Amino acid sequence: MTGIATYGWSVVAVPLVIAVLAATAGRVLGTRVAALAALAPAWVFAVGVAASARVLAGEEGAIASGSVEWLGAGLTVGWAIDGLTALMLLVVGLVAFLVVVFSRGYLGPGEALPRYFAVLALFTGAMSALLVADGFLGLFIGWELVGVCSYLLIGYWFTRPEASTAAVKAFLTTRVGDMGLLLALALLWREVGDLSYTAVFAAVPGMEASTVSTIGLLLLVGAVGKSAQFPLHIWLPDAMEGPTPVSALIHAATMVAAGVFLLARAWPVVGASADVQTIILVLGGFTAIAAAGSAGAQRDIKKVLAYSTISQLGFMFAAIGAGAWVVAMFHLVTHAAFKALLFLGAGSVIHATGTQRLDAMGGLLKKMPLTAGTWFVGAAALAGIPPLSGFFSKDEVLHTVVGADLGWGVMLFAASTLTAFYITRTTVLVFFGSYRGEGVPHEGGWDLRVPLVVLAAFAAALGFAGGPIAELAGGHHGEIDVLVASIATALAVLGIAVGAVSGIRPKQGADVTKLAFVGPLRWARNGWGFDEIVRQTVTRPACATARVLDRVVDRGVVDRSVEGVGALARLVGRGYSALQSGDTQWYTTLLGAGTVALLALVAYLGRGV
Amino acid sequence: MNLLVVAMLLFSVGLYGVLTRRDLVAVLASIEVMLGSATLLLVGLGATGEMIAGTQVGGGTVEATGVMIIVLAAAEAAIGLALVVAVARRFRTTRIDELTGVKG
Amino acid sequence: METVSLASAFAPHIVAVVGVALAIMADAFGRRALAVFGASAGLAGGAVVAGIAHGRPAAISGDLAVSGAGFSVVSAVVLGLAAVVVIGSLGWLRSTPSGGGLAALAAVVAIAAAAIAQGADLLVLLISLEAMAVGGYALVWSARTEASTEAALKFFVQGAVATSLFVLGLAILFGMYGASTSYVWLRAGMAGMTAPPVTTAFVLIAVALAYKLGAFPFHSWAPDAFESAPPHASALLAGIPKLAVVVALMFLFTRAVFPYIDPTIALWVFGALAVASMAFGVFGGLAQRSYTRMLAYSGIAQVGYALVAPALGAPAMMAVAVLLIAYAAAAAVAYLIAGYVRSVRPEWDGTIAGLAGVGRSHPLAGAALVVAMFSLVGMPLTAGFWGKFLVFGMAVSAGFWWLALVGVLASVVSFGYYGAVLKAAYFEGADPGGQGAADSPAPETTPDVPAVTAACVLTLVLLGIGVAPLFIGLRWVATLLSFA
Amino acid sequence: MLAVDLLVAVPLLGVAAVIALGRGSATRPRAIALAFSVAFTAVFASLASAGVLTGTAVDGIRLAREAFPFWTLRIDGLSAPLLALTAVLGPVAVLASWGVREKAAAHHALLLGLQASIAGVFLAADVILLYVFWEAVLIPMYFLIGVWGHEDRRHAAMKFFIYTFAGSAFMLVGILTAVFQTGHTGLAEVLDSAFVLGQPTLVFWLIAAGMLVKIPAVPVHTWLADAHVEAPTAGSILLAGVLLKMGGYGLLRLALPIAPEVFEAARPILAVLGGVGIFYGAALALAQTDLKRLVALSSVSHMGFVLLGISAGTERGFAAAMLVMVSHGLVAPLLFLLVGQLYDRTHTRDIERFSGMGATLPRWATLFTFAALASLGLPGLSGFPGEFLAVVAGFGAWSYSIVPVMAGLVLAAAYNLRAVKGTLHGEIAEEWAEISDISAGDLVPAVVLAACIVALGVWPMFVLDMTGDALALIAALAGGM
Repeated sequence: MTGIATYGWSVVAVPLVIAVLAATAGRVLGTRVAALAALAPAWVFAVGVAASARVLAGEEGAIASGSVEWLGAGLTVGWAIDGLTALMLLVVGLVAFLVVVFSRGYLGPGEALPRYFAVLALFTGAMSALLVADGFLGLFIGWELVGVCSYLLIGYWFTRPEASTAAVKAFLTTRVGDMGLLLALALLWREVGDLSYTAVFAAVPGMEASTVSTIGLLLLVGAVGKSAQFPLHIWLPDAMEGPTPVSALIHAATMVAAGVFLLARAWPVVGASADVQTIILVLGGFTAIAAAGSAGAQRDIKKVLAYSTISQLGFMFAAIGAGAWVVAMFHLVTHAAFKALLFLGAGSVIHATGTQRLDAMGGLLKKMPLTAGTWFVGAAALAGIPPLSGFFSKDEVLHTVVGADLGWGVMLFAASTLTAFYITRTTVLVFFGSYRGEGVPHEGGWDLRVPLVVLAAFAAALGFAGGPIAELAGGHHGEIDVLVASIATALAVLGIAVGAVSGIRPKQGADVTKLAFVGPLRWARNGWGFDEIVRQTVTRPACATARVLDRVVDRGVVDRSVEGVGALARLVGRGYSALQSGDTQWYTTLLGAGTVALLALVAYLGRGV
Repeated sequence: MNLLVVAMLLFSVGLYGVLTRRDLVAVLASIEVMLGSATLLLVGLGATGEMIAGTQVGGGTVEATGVMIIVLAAAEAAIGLALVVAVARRFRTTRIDELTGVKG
Repeated sequence: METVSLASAFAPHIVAVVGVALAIMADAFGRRALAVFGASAGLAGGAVVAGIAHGRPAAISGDLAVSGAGFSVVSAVVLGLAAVVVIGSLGWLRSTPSGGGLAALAAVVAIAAAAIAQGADLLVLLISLEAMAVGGYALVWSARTEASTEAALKFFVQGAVATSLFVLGLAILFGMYGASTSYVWLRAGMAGMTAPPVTTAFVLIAVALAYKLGAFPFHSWAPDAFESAPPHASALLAGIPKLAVVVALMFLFTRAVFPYIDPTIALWVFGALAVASMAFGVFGGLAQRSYTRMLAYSGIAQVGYALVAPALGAPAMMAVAVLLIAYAAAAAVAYLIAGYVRSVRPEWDGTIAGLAGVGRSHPLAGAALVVAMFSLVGMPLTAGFWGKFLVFGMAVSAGFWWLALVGVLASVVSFGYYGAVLKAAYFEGADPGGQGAADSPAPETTPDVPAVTAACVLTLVLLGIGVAPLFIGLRWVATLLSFA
Repeated sequence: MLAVDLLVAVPLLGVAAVIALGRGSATRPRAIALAFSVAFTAVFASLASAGVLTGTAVDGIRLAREAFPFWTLRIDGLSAPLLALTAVLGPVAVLASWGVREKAAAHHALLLGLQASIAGVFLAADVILLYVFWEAVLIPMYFLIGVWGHEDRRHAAMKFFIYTFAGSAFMLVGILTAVFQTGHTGLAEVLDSAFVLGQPTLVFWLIAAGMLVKIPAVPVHTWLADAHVEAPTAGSILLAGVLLKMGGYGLLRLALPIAPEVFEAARPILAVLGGVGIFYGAALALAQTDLKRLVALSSVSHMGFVLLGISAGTERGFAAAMLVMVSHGLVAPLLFLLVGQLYDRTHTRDIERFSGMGATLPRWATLFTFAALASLGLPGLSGFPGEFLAVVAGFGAWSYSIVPVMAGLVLAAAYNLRAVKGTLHGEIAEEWAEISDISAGDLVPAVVLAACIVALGVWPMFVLDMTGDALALIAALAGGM
């Protein structure tokens, strides 16, 4: 059974084949296309399990690999499975599988299912490619492909202009980050002449410090884009236009975590530069607290979760910045479980209520007890309540960050408190009080419920798997820091208390616009206005520049000068033509003058003779 | 050398006539003057022996050439006059400066 | 150079003259078609006789004419082209009162041109030029319109002045240096001198010949004449005389009489004329609306390309012969098509725009037009390419790459008007579906079948000369058109 | 091998066959043309047995050198990928003009003539023959644009012809200099004795000028947009697919080897031209509202990568250039094909007028999205390997100076996605609610191209296997490695 890990490339090939099948034969299969698509993550999970088993059984390094020359001398593409990859394959396979199942119920039969599931399968393959790549080139290929799957799925409901815009925004923003990664690859190629991890990591000690820092920084740019860290985080809240299961898979559990994975994977490079680590810590810490603040001000359930994701990814970055990439991976895994759970829970709620607006929900505890129960597990895990998974992983993050930089540690404590606050506020708004929406919400079918339960189990229990996870990731699991854990838990309780209070809506008729905190609230809700800043300083100038280049420079100057040459030639011709006045004597004069001119020319030339 | 000067003067007079006289017949006459001046130069040079180089091979070559040119000039005048007549018939004028219908 | 008998040198001309005599007799009996056939047959026969002589090395006969090798080939081409043009004018000549006489006249022009190409004596050259000129005046006049009368007269006045200049140059040379007007004696007499009289004569004769070519600034007659003359006459007058005169000019200036003159003088005189003609011709052509007038302007530019050759010296003689053979054939096609269009579209105002849709309604004429225009531009696959290739190649190999660049760029500009013809013929016009039907009701007109047939024959020649070298190289050109 | 000569001969026979048998019929010409263009593909495929796909050089039949000095044809690693491209695009172009009924015989004869000329350009191993084919390409293209083009076709045809002809004029003088100074016309002989050239700098730039216009490099690119916009679909396909490639091919085939030391000095200039082209073309594409013009200007951007790759002066850079050329030769035709199909249904190319076509034309929309993704350089599709390699090679040569190129890549994503968003996304436009999706017949050429795009994206070594040896030789000349 564990032998299937030997065919590691199949985690890419199988989903791709399934994607093609789903796309071409999907119309025939009807809703059964979901079953076909589910095979893709199932296979990935199976390979993940097999590989994990072998790693945990004590196999060192890459347990299986292969590569092929793909782009001329030295530029190979290959695959290799080690513990880190296996761990990620487990996460991706499991979450993707559950999301496929959930999607089956979430999307009605009237939807463009072949397209949806084909892209989902494609995403599974692309994400696996990113994970199993044995070098930066393969990683980059997967990196770009998951990006395009994200684009296609955010824009799944393409007739909605917002969805289309969000999709383009997501792709373009991450593409900016991707350019950093691309440049890192180019630089690595120049410095090392090989893009495989082993070669690069072996070469790092021999490189100049500044080069290592540059590479690290460029990798960071890529990671920041993909993992929605400041300042390239702006696409993720908009990406919530996509179907909710997609958000769970791509924009919570897996793809957005790819940045963290990249930094963990490239640790020999990233870890070799203290400067880069400091930057990562600062970026992560800042993102964690700023996004947590924004999350608390949202009115849309998915936006809350989106900002929460940004914030949690910030935690992971901070951990990496503090030098503890194993801890980051631990938090990545637990976060994948509880955030996917929360998203699917939100999906269940949205499916039932037909809205994402928090003020149109409420009181769903009684109407949807299963959803509510699993949500509570996820929310508590996110808030860091022991003994749920989030408690353990966040404790380790806080512990390492405090150890690295007390200031940012304090910031993260604050972010952690805010986390407890906003998730409690959301929980109260959704599940408590009375129902403010339309219709009669009720639980969905088995395909909606089963994934919730499974994920809830993982979200609850994963905290105790810290040892194996760390072992898979290739590091060691630390002990619980009782002091940090106590403070964090106390703060979480404080956050929950405030959140619970704030979740209780003001009485009907109260004029909320007069309240002092409305202004800052709106500011926070709009991502601290950063979106607008980007629009004014990047998007608009870029479009305006393009227009100016087109209208003024290209049509106005370059092309006009070309056409002008033609017009000028014609003008000259008309002038010549005017010489032909029809007057014979003028013609003859010309003849005579020409003769005289030539005589003069010859006389001038012959003057020396 | 005087011969050269005389011929050039005559030629210039002819050319001046072609360029300035408005009447076609006068233009024709001026052309004849130009041709005549050239012939004069030729024959004169041959006769006065102002040759710089070369040897006289058999007398009369220059004169024969001169006669040929005079015949040529006559033929030229003939077709010229024919054209002038045609112009006169069609345009009812023999003024050269009124013939500017074709241009551009 | 060897010598052969004078009769042998002039044999092609004599054969052709027999045709002229036949034509005049037939015309006297009112048999216009027979006259045309006679003139054409005489020319064709002359071409064959000249062609036979090409295998001989160039030889001077009686100090009067040069024959053999390239000289005979040029004569053959001149006479052969004229034969095709004359037979192609059959339709027009039959319907013209003095058609038979005009055929004879056309033949005389061609014979004179052939004599020009073979002249080795200034007097022979002068008389041939005059004969050609007189025929030319008459042919221009033969349209019998106001415009053609006016153009003929202007042509004549300027021509007479140019002749005077020639005679003056001749007088100086002959009177001061020669015992004879023959090139052989003149060269011996000058014995390599570059005294002012020599250079003065050089310029005077060059101007006279440049006038015949229509080089700027001695070009003024050309647009008027070629526009106003009957297109069939222009077909003959546009290219054939240029070919003959340029060969004569090359022989005279670079080999026979002035080879010792300072090469910079030849370079500057002819280079200046070349550049000026190109510049004037191409830009002037852009401004034209009349098709035939545009062709006349473009001819000035073509002369500009040709005059690059004498600036370079004797080695370029073969190149310029190819250039002008191609030009003569292409120009003949272009004018013949004008004659054809006039017959099928009597309402045609002679403008380029008026050619709208011709390519669609008359595919054969259109195809001929396409090939002719591309050949005139100098596009590969047509004869025009090789002419420019060789001439500009010679320029480059002599180090005058800028001269070649000017020439090539002028060709680019020239597409502005040549392409405009194609644009009109193919891109413009009413819906192609109804065009043929809408065009046909013009009962009293008969299409000028001979013209379009002749044009197509020449088109095939253009294509043949254009494509054949790709397979068999330029070796045959070099052997045919060696002037040694 | 005879097959090499057949690559020129078969389409020419096709021209004759179309004219002889297809006159007056609206449908027969296209069938004949398809048969002959497929025959071309088959002939090329037959050359695979001679090792063409692995870079083996194959000569055409050797005629007696004395009698046939110019007729020298040769396939090698540099020409093989571009001929493969021609072999793919030939049938595609015929299929794309399946609906042409007006003067169908002439249209298809011109298409085949164009194919023959282009094949000739890539096959010619003699500079004169090369120039002849180079110019011969213009003639059918001129008529295709002028007769079968859109509203402003006359001006566009003239502009196309004169502009590119002007470029070739410089090239002709350069070639003349090379021929008349070396005394040879055979490519190999000319290059072998290129050291005798008196003014190599002049020769290089004269020849390069022709190539740069063809590629086209900014600022001599403005013929391209007009020509593309006005050309009929088949014309655009061949124009973008193979005509532009003549420029890059010519640089590597002729300009560089004839004066390697000048090339070395010219590299920075080429790099700047390439970089500017990438950015400028992309920015212009972003600002377009005419879908076809957008695609046309994206070509300027893509071909900038060709220049960038070449400017690196290394084998890897040249390989990048070749990959980009082949890829762009597949992607741009697909886009033009699709835009043409949309135009056939809506008679407009204005992005602003489209909305929600993804729902109206699902099949078309899928392909268009695919093509846009290929155009923006998505890995797995053909655009990525070349552009990636160009960046890698460019960085190797120019270091951080190529960062503006990165902006071009972002812009590439922007204009492609904007095109997708503008046409496919949004609420369904009532104006177009009734139009029908593309037919199976329309799908065939598109799917052929899409399959090639995927194949090349997955396995770029297909091209690199062909080019390896040839590029190594050129790189050795250029002094790179």
